[in-house]
Amino acid sequence: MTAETALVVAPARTPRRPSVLIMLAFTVLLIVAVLAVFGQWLAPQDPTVQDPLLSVTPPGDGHLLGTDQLGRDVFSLIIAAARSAIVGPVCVALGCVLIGGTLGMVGAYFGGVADVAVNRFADLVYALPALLIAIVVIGVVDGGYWLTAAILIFLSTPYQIRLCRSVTMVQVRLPYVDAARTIGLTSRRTLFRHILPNILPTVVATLLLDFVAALIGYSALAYLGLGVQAGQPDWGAMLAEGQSFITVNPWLSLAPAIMLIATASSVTLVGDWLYDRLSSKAVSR
Amino acid sequence: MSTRMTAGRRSWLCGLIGLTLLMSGCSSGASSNSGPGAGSGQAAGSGSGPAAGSGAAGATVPSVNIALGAHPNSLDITKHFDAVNMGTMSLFTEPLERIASDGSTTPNLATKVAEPNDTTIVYTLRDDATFSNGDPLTPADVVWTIQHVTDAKAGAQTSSLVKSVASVKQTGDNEVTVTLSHPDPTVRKNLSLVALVQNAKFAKAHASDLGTPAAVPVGTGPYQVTKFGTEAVTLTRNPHYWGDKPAPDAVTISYLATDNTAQLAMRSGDIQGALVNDATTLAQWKAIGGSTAYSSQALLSQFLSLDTTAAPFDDPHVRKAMAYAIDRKGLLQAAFGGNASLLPSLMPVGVIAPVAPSEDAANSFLDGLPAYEFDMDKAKAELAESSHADGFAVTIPYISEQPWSKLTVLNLQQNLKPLGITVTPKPLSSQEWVAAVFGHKTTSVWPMAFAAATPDPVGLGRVVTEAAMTAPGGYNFAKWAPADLQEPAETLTSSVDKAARWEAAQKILTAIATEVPYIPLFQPQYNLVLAKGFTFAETPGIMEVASGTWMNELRAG
Amino acid sequence: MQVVVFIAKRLVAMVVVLLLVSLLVFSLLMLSPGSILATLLGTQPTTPELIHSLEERYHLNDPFFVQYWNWLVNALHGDFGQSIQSGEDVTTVVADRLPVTLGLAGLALLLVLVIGIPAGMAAGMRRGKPFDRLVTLLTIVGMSAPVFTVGILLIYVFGVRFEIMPVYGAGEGFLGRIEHLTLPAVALATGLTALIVRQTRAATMTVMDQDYITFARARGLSRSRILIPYALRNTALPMVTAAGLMLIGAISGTVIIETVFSLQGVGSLMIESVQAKDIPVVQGLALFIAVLVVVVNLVVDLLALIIDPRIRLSVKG
Amino acid sequence: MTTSGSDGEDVLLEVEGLTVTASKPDRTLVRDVGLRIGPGRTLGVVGESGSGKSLTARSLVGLLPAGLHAIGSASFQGISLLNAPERTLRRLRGDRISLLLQDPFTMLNPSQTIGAHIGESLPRDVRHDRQRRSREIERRLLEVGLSSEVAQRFPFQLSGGMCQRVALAAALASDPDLLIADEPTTALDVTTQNDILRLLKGLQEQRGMALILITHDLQVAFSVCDRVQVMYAGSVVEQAPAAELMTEPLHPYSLGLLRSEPPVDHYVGQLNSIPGNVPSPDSVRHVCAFAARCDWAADRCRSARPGLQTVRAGRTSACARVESIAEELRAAVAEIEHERSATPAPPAGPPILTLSEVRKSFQSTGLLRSSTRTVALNGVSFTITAGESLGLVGETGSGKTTIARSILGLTTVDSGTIEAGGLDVTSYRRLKSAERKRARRFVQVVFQDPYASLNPSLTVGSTLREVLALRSSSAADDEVAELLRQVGLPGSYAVRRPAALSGGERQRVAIARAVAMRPELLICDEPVAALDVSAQAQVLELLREIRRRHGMAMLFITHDLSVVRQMADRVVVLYRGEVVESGDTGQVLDRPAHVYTRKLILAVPGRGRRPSLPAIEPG
Repeated sequence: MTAETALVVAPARTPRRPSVLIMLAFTVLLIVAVLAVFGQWLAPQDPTVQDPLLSVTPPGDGHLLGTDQLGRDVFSLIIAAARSAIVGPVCVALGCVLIGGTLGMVGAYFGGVADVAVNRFADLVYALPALLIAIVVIGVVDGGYWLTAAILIFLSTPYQIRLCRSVTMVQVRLPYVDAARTIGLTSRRTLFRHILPNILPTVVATLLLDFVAALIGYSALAYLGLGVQAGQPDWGAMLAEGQSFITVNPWLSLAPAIMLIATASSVTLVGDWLYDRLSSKAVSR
Repeated sequence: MSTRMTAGRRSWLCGLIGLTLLMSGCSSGASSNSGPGAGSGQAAGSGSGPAAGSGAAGATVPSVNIALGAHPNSLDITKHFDAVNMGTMSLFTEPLERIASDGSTTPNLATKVAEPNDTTIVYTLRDDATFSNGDPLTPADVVWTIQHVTDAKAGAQTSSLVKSVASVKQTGDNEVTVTLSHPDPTVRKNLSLVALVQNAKFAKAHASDLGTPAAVPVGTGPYQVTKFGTEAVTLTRNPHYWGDKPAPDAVTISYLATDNTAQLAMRSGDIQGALVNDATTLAQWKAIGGSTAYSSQALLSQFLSLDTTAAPFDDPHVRKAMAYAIDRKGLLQAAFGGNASLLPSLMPVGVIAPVAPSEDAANSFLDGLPAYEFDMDKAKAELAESSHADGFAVTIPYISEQPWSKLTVLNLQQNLKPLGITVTPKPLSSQEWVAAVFGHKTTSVWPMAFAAATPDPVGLGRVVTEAAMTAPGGYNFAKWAPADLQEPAETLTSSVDKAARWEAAQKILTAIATEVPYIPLFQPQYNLVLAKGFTFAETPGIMEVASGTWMNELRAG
Repeated sequence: MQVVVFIAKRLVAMVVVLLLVSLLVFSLLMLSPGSILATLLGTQPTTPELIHSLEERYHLNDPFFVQYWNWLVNALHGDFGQSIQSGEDVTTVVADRLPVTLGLAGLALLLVLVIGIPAGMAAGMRRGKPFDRLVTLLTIVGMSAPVFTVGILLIYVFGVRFEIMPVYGAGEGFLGRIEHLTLPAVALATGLTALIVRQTRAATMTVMDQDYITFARARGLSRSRILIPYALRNTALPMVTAAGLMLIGAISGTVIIETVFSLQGVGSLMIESVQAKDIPVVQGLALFIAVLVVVVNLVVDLLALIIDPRIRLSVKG
Repeated sequence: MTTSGSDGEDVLLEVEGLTVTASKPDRTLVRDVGLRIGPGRTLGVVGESGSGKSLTARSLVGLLPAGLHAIGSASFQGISLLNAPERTLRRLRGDRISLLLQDPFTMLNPSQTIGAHIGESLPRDVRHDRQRRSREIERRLLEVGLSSEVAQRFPFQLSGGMCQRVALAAALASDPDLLIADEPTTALDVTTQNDILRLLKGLQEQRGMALILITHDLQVAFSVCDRVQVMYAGSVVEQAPAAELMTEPLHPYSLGLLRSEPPVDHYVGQLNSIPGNVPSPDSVRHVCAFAARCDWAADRCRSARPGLQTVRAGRTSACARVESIAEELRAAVAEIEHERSATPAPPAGPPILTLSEVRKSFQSTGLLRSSTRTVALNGVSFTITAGESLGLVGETGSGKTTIARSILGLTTVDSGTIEAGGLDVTSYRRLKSAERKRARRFVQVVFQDPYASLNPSLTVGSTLREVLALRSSSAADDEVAELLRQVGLPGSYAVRRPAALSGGERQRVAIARAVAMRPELLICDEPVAALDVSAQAQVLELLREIRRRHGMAMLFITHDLSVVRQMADRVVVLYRGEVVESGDTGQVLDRPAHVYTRKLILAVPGRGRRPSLPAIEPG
């Protein structure tokens, strides 16, 4: 679930050349990315066009995957929903990495009260079932898409802080950092010019894993009817709607399920591969 | 907060019965003419037709499992007052009188009910009724029960319905007298609905946990509760029951949140009957081999109210544009699978027919009202005439547990987009919805659903007269109270002259149709499905479902 | 004994966490829109008298901290109050729902342990072999697939397509319960198993790379000797820590799975109660979960003491 | 059972044509290695890092890291070892062949007691009898010089030396015929190293066990082994009896190794070293591996790969020109002995660094226990005068590095004062920013680990430019080139990243970085400890040269007395955070006053080039 556990346990061995599987994962990602950006122009039908009289029909004429309750084309909705699936999680991942990365680095480098405070906070969040908290908070404060992003950032940043803190800690103990300090570089320069480039590979890999975590979180909330505005095409929300109609048009729930699994698995696969590559590069000095 | 957790059946029924009672609450002071039965029963389905005959048939059924949408929080009606609970409670507790779907009452635990004056009701109790624990029914039990359901201080949810009750006394060996603080023609019906008589001794011994699994009320009904679990209530026969035995030896009420799971359960033979929550699934229910569906129109109105005091809906053209922009026929299919009717006016015909000369007259009046068929050109034209020709943005809430409201809002969102009107759908849980209704915190467009318990248009009066901002629990959501309608409204609520009331109703409905403070949408039906091998002797009406007497009509066959 | 001191310290920290959690939940619920009154009133029209009596009865007009204090004092006496919806004791409400959730969690945990650890160790020892690659791929898919998507696929395949497994309710009796909870447990276990396989695999790989394994092999120790006191014993610590974190994460998964399969468990109770603003129940549940979390952490620490002599002996001094 | 070799001698293990390759990417790591050892004999395998000595050892017990494969033939008492089924090997391991590894701390199972380690390796019948088992464990512990209470302890409760003894006891628990010890003393302090070597030698002799000792240190091999074979870039370059190799190497590389070791007993004016770096085995597939670094290399050395040839009985060499240069090699060895130079006079000047009564302790908090304090410095005082080189000597944990870090402001002492260049630098935090800048310029440092002291993500050029920019605002590229030239690297190295540099080259860059600041005091914290012998001498010589050129003072921190002899004017000996002795280098090393200093000196392997080990009283 979390970026950190995934990274910590990532096998750091045998640099792999991109296998068929990795290429496949990249292809899936490329498709999803293209759909997220150009989806509305690529969809065979306008996903917003309703035809309530054609409510929930199985795949058939003109509707590759059938229709939903308002008679919208499921195939086109799946395409249109790629944006909702990508944008929020990307923002969460970026936000997480930026905030968590900065706090983790600064905490590891300077230590002190702030570091302890940030760490205790991370301890607390570690001990909480994050999704449950998100459900309660978003439910209670009636959060929308962006508020959900903020809450997910808040809840997953501690993992990022921990991770960045630990990788920075490793670097801070290395003599090159001492060397930078002894020649009298400012802390900021030491941090950003010397330490940052060395932890960047890890950070980039965690970015992808954060994305997966956010994708899962977002879609779970959407499945529960939270965080995504009604009417906005979204895989999690479609799946929830489709569950009631699984005997009439199973694709209404199966298609988003498959898309979610494919997207998340592909990103994890690529993240894993990237981490392997980057870390093995770092090992072979 | 809107979640799937409670999506489903419970709130549909909750809205149904709750607002049914709501309407009867607002009919206080009005004469209650019983009209023709609301929604004559009609059976449909693939199974064999209903068996003839009434009363208990000889053949018993070992046990039936009936699926409802959600489990009751409490088996004490003062703590949880809604259809699910009523249906369950009525299997083991009984009222003094029973009301039929047409509003008429028949004696039950009371053999005779007298109203010597406007403020006194005298119940004569039957002497052969015995509680399931063997205690005989005494007037003290009835006194305690009525005090219990009228006890506002203890927070009884039922108390507001029977607030005119001033005192309850035993006035004879088998006689209980209820004294009212003021004349109230609805209180007798309401009492027969909520005063489900309990064993007072038991109830007093369990004052704090009455209604919980640890202390399920003891009643005189045909069954007694043997297990009140989180997923089901199990009932077996009350050996001391005084009346005709219903067919099933044992009844289990299972709570299955979604139609899907309930269908799968019926397919596998785990349940024998279900109250359908989502009408779109009716076709799937019927597809279950050997099942029979029983449908009946409910006295329920689903509509949108528009706040006529604030921009942009203070402009009638905008309101009409909205009315034209809803594809009601399509939505009927999408939200109900076609298993509902379009609402011709704010009230279903069954509610206004009692004051009309005839049902045909009522229908032809309704047919003559201005209709707002789905027509985007007209919508565009209306908007062009308004002061908001360029469009505007509006947030429209929907009740997440009620698909019709969500689908309507989504339909509006899509259809209004080309007109420059941006609609933001906002989910509400039914809890939030109810809280907003009673707290008068509704927004400019508000989805509404309410129903009449008694077939009488008395509620219309309050709809147009209540000063929305000041009356908690009122119904003037549109904040629309034209001066020229105040008199007809008064006539409707206080007159006994049927013709005058018909005229008043016509006036108000015509004004509503022309001014469009409310956009009528749908009139749903309720659907009961029985599995292969089970039928109803007679299709139960809404009141039979609510009062649990429908179990008497269940037959094997 | 320092172990006692350690546990005492942990218990104090636990109390602090519990106080924080309860205060947090309490304020969150107080701040949220909608009101307790609406729940208490049901769908009935109100009268000022009724409202007043309810406010009186539930102390709704007291200042926030007074309300919280009252709750806290009662809770300290073991009285978590009654559900606003049903009037039942909160403990009873929770206890009623617990068996389903525990059954689900237990079954899932069993699957995770029985499949996850052996698969992870086997993969870790066969690094780079086809078996390892297959396991790795499966774990990636398993940990990436949101729990409800797995649930829906299982429902479709087993409940709709082939109709061979029950996909609703919790079932009656022991066997019935197992039959009904199998699919939800599989759905819940998928992600967790993937994680534990990954953890075990990584831990095994790390340990197998250690000098002490090489040295043990160089001394000709038997395979089982190397597997248990060497490999398993030394992978246990990181795995116990990971398992603790996972158990906490699994609580969220339970909520979703109970929804997907319409199970009447603690998770769905949580959602219902939040919705109905049934504050005593939500508070009780939040505390229950917080206690669970703290206990899991405590157990993890105590297990660490047992597993790792370094920690254990430093306790003794 | 032993087999007889071709020369009639008994042979326990015979290896021929051993080649170790890696798949993915395809690389050869060990090429065509032969090896032979008789029962009860000792063989030293000596080589620098990357020579393939450890892989050779591992392949013999079938414990190569994943992805590596061995081909060739290895026969142990008639059993073929290479590619033998795991079952066969498992029966052999422990019982017949045992392996001892380098790091005593990682070799033992952290979650198992010492007793269990030894017990699990005992013969089956002993293992299953509780009484015999514990008696046997006690006996084995006693054999390696440990008391019986140790059996209940866990590895982390023991010192490195004790762990190595335990490991030795465990490795010998099944009484093997052959013990392969892979750098068994490298990770240990010099005094401990000496104890372990003596123990190892003693046990080998007592048991009549064969021993293959793998080490990078020729003197260690000489002190224990009958025969030594030298490996270079994956191949064997020379085999010889230890005594002969010491005085008469038959390969230029062996000579290079001998010459590269700085002597501990006298000062040498010019430190010898082997120029260049160790090549990868694959890059020298068709040439003499050493040709590129060899003074005697001829065309024939670069046209074909010379094989190992027998020069005379018991002597083989892989030098193609061995016949013609044998005399020169012998002469060069003799020269080492005579290469004594007078110790340069220490410069006299004002003190530029003064430490007085410096104390520092560290707090460590465990997961469960309350914190414990470890005293690192307990009232240390000394001074360095301008241009002087001060050697700071001590073993692990003596507080050497803490002193360096305190002077550099990387850590702050608890009490006492540090004065550097006229500034009180006891606490860098309290310095004004201009003062801090001055302090930074006054003192610079070269760290021990060449792999981590350079930022891997910056090129050599940008690392140096950064320093130059701090010193003066206009840093030019030619200044970078000049710096590189000063440390003996071509200017083209400016665009390289550290990953493309060898250890010695990185240390040169680190020196350039320090020198670029033109400090008055240069702290060298074990600058050569992590380098191969041949690179060590290069770097030491470079440091001497830098000091001569810039006249800077030096604080030379090391555990190695021979390095001190070559690099320091004065010596301060640290023991457990206290200065136990100080004085001129010659005086301290030749006439040590303190018992600890004496112990240090006696422990130096190959001290005075005496082949036998000195007897040292423990204490």
